Amino acid sequence: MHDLMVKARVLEERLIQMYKQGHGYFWIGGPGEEAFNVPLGLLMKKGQGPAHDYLHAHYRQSATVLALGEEPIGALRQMKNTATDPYSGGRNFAGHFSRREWNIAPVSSPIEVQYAMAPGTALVQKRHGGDGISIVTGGDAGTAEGDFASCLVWSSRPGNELPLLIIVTNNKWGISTPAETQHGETRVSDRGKAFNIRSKTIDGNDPITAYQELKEAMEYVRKERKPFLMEAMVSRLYGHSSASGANFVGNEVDCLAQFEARLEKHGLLTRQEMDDLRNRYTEEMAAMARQVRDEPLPAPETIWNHIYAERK
Amino acid sequence: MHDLMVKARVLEERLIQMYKQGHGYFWIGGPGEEAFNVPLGLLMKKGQGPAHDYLHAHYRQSATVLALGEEPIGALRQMKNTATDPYSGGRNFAGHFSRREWNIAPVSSPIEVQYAMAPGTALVQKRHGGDGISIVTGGDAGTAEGDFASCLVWSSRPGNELPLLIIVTNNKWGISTPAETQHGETRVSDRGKAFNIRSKTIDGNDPITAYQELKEAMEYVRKERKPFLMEAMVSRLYGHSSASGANFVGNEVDCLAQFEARLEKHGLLTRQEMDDLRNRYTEEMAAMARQVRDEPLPAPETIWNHIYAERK
Amino acid sequence: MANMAQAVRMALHYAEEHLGVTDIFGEDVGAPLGGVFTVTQGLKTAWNSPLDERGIIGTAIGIAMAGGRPVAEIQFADYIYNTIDLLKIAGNTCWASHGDWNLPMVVKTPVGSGIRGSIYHSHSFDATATHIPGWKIVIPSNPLDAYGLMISACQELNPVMYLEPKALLRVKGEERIPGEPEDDRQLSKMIDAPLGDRSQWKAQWPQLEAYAVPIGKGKVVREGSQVTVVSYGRTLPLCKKAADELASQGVDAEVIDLRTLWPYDWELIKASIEKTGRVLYVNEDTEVTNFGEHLVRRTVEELFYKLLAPPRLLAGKFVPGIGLADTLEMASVPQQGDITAAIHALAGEQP
Amino acid sequence: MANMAQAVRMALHYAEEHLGVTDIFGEDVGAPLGGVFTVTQGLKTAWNSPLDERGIIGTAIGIAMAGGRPVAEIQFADYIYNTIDLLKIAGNTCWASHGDWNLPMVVKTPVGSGIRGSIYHSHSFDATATHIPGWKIVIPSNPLDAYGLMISACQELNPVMYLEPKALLRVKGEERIPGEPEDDRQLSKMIDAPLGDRSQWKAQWPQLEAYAVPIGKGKVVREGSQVTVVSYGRTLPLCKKAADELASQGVDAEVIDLRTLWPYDWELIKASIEKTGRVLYVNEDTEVTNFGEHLVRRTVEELFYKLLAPPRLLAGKFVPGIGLADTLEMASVPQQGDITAAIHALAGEQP
Ligand SMILES: Cc1ncc(C[n+]2csc(CCOP(=O)(O)OP(=O)(O)O)c2C)c(N)n1
Ligand SMILES: Cc1ncc(C[n+]2csc(CCOP(=O)(O)OP(=O)(O)O)c2C)c(N)n1
Ligand SMILES: [Mg+2]
Ligand SMILES: [Mg+2]
Repeated sequence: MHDLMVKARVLEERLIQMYKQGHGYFWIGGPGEEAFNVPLGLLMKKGQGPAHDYLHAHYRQSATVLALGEEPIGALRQMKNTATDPYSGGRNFAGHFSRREWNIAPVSSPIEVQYAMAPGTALVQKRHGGDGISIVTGGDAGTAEGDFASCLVWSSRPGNELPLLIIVTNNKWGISTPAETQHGETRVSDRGKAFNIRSKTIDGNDPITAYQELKEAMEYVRKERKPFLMEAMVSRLYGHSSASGANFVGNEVDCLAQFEARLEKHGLLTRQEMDDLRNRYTEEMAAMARQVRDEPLPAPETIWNHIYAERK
Repeated sequence: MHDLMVKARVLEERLIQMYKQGHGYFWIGGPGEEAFNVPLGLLMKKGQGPAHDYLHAHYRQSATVLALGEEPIGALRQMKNTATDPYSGGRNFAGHFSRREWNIAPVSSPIEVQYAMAPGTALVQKRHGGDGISIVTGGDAGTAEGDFASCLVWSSRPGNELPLLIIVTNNKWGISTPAETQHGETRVSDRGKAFNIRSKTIDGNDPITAYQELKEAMEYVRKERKPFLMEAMVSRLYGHSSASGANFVGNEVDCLAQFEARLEKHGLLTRQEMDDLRNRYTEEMAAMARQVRDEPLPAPETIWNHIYAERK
Repeated sequence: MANMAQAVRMALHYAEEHLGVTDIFGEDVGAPLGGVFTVTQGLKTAWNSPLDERGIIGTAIGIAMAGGRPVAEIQFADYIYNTIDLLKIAGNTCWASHGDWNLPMVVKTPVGSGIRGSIYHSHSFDATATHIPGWKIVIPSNPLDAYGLMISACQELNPVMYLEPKALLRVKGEERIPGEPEDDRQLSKMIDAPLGDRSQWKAQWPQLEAYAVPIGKGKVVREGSQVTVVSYGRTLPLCKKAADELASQGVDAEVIDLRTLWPYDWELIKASIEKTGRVLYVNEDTEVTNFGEHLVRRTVEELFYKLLAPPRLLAGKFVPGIGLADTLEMASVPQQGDITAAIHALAGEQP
Repeated sequence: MANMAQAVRMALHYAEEHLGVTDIFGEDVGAPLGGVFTVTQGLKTAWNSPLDERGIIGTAIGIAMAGGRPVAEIQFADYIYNTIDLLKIAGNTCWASHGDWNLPMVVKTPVGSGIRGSIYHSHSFDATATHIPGWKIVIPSNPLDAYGLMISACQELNPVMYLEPKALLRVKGEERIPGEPEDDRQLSKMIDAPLGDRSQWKAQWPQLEAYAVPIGKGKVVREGSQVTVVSYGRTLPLCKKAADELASQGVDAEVIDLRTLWPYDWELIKASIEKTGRVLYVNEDTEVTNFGEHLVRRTVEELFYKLLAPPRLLAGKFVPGIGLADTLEMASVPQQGDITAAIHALAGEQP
């Protein structure tokens, strides 16, 4: 888990670096959410089709995708919008993953629409049987969109409850707007209770808590075939995106630093070991970034590709 | 109160009659909601501008409008889509009231959009001071639209709570779809609680209860300048609309019959008096319907009028 | 013959049985009502959704992602306008994911005037729909095409917008649907839900046959040499009728039923205009930034020097709604007389 | 000179002070950010809304109903598509209530390409907006017009859609805004929020003067005799530049900045086409059911016999999005070279 957290952090830092060096137009991502996103990926049932888990992800989900086993170079390619970008062929922003083979639905920039779609995959899974579930994630500010409510409504219809894990990663910000100015709810998770959806707010900065809580929630959803609403309190360590500078923010809990302090204290890893790990990843990704830098952009005429799927 | 309930019922029955006789293309309205809608109108602070109450109404609100003092002939004119229709000039369906002079916002056919607009008038009222409030009403099925959630979000922002009475008239149907198949909530009003909005479900079939509950809720909203969510259980006595036949439905509580039984039992009115009242209204409205029948339709070229407001 | 509502219903039944359709859903789409226009009565996969258009389109996308084949209904096109962002997403998902995901889903919705639907049951959707990339868009003008287009829609790998001209839903066809019984009353008895209690009712489906109208193919419904008229949906039969009537006045009009709005049958239109030198486009959406204007643009772009007169558009007036009163509806969208007059004028137009 | 972001900001300040604007709101519109493009920094009535576009438009309607004067922002036009139904309602409220209610409200939103915004920060909105009746729609191409159009918008009795070409927001003007200080750095010091802590900062507004660009009036930005070029927004300066360059090659193009898309200045366009006989419409929205196609239709409808060549449209490619990579953006929407080539070709076109 620690390894993946480091890997994800280093990946995001590399992406930010690429942006700052002019190797990409825009960065957005998930540094500060690793403690929650890594366990999420580890606990997912990976594979294609309704027997496996679907992920309708937010744009801060790199750690989940790495935990699922994805190679980091894809994210770098997307950052550099090269033709080799495996998620969008150089078309979409960083953090906009998509991998059908693993049921990762394409991340879409419009906030919250994934909450309107997730009931659809969950519905097929309910009918399909087995223990595959759908998972949807998004931010706190986005819950103001009607689609969040739609998700609660559609997943809790009596007799048609859906196996859907509804996640809100609450970093207490929507770009520059503090959550406490916009939310009348005591907790976002309270909104699930009105629908008789099992709901909980957890500390998403602690990977152990996150793992246990996610495990429990997922077991409930898998077995009961009913929705669960989880709010995870997380941090936004580099601000909203490159639009707000992408600089490290001092005053938020850094889940990785906190976890490492604990690991060190309990003698599970030494500072040296952790530094080595980080250095190794840093070098690896720097090398990848150099590789990606020379890869070609998509050709102009490729704009016409994939407008429609065709029968092969 | 009883007088207005009878008047409203007779009006709706006349409108249905007009539809059945071919003097109108479509009927929709509020028979079965009089016990709730009459007190609502009586308790409103009638007038123009933010010092008075705004009504963002559902299409079943004739009794409220009559209780505010409106002449019933306007509704007949709209039914017959004559040029004299005071609400839309023959353009809109029956039940689509509008009267700026009394802060009655135009009823719009799209379900639930009024819930997205009502925070706007309430916001102006909050800033204006005084005790004017906004009132928004709509059906139970419509609460599945995101706009209902938007209304809860926008009216409960910390420090910016709005003087908005949010009403849901729950008749347990959305056209042909029974509420219990679509609502995971135990009560629709539970949704307010998540936002720390004072919320209550009441018996909307009893005019005394409705009056008292509305009075209390309105006083809270007027004084505290905070939202209140009220769910009123009501009946749909002639089905959804003319599209479903507009025939009397036997198996729902008839608030008027129930109230009249009570009035009779307590010796407040005799059956004879009540029959006379009903007959008088029936005759009056039949006469109005005859009058309206001969009024001209709007001229074709009037489609170009009022696309824009112009400075006078 | 079956009417269009029955035809779509039969196509959906066929699609449930043979094409893998898994979910036919929307507001009041399931039992007991089976749709406000009876189109989905008796279908085994039909179900009632919450009153939430965004949820309907979103769920359809999700079902398609997970390998289902949804046919989602928006009760009236008038109520689809809060979902345009989702329709755009459905249309760009394949492209944005560089071909990784495709969404085999159908959205059906009744469009247009003709039932005194007032401001909110009269909207057309062709202009808005054709501005959204990534969709295929079809609109039948008769029951047989309605049947064949729905079958094609349910075989598509991509999102298909299926527009139902509501004025034509109860109009019977002139051609029999393959498998449809000879007797209309018998058909009605078999597949129309009874009045009153329907809890025990089940449809008796006829032995339907595959019949696909290919997406992208228009149809010449009347051959002519002097002027080309291109239309679809509610106005198509009016164009046909106008052309038939004008024949006696020496005007020989060719009438094309576009049937698919995107990708449309330009070859068919072009060949006809090359023959006639005159073209009138007719639809009932409001006329500013109207799909017919695209067709006009394409016409002048490619055929300008072959035209004998300017290409014309007859469409709905640019007013905020179609008023309820008969007078208002008649004045707002093309009626028989307007169409006849427009064809007549164009056929005789000289510089 | 002020850039367009500063110009709009100053107009909004003027409108708060003199035109009764009560609420400037939307996502991140208030302090501390003052808008993702800095347009609303330091404004006294600016506030941050929930992340809910439907709530933003709905609330603007409500505020206008209750006698306020809102300027609502949708952070990017790309995120306005879940509100089309509400925009339609705003546009039909006066008409549907037979003149009872009017809605003096402004919706502003950044549009278009030019900042490598990828699929969801590059959308144009002119095609969709012009299909919605009841709105007035403006789009400036320089800071002075941006100032004058916003002032007119805030004086309107009806809903106004104010489109901000995001590629031009940081471009300085060539004409001074009445009241603007001489020195740009001084202006910046006065009205641009500082980096870092802004909690104590207040804007120092210059003594601004009333200056209104009337809604409905276009402007000839370059006179010419051989070909008319009509554009607006991001592509307008490119058209002007192309025309200037082509002059040396003997092509004399007239360039019109439409400025208002609805109701647009047809008289200006018409007079120009009557002079030149050739017209090119340029915009960057996708080209199917595009507002430029409306203009083409109007052109052939009224001026067919005066045309020396077909009216042409140069617009965005009909693809599901503008890809992030430079190569993709360049290939998707008109660039300088495309425009120059199109004018050149049209000027020389012979049957
Ligand atoms: C529908 C929509 N509106 C606006 C935006 C612009 N935008 C991008 S991120 C963001 C804030 C999101 O905040 P939150 O939901 O809390 O997620 P976070 O970024 O904090 O993880 C906004 C307003 C958008 N992408 N989509
Ligand atoms: C946005 C929208 N979708 C669909 C419709 C069609 N429609 C009209 S009334 C109705 C049911 C409304 O049910 P409810 O909200 O419970 O109100 P009720 O009619 O029961 O009072 C529907 C689906 C509509 N008018 N608007
Ligand atoms: Mg957040
Ligand atoms: Mg109801």
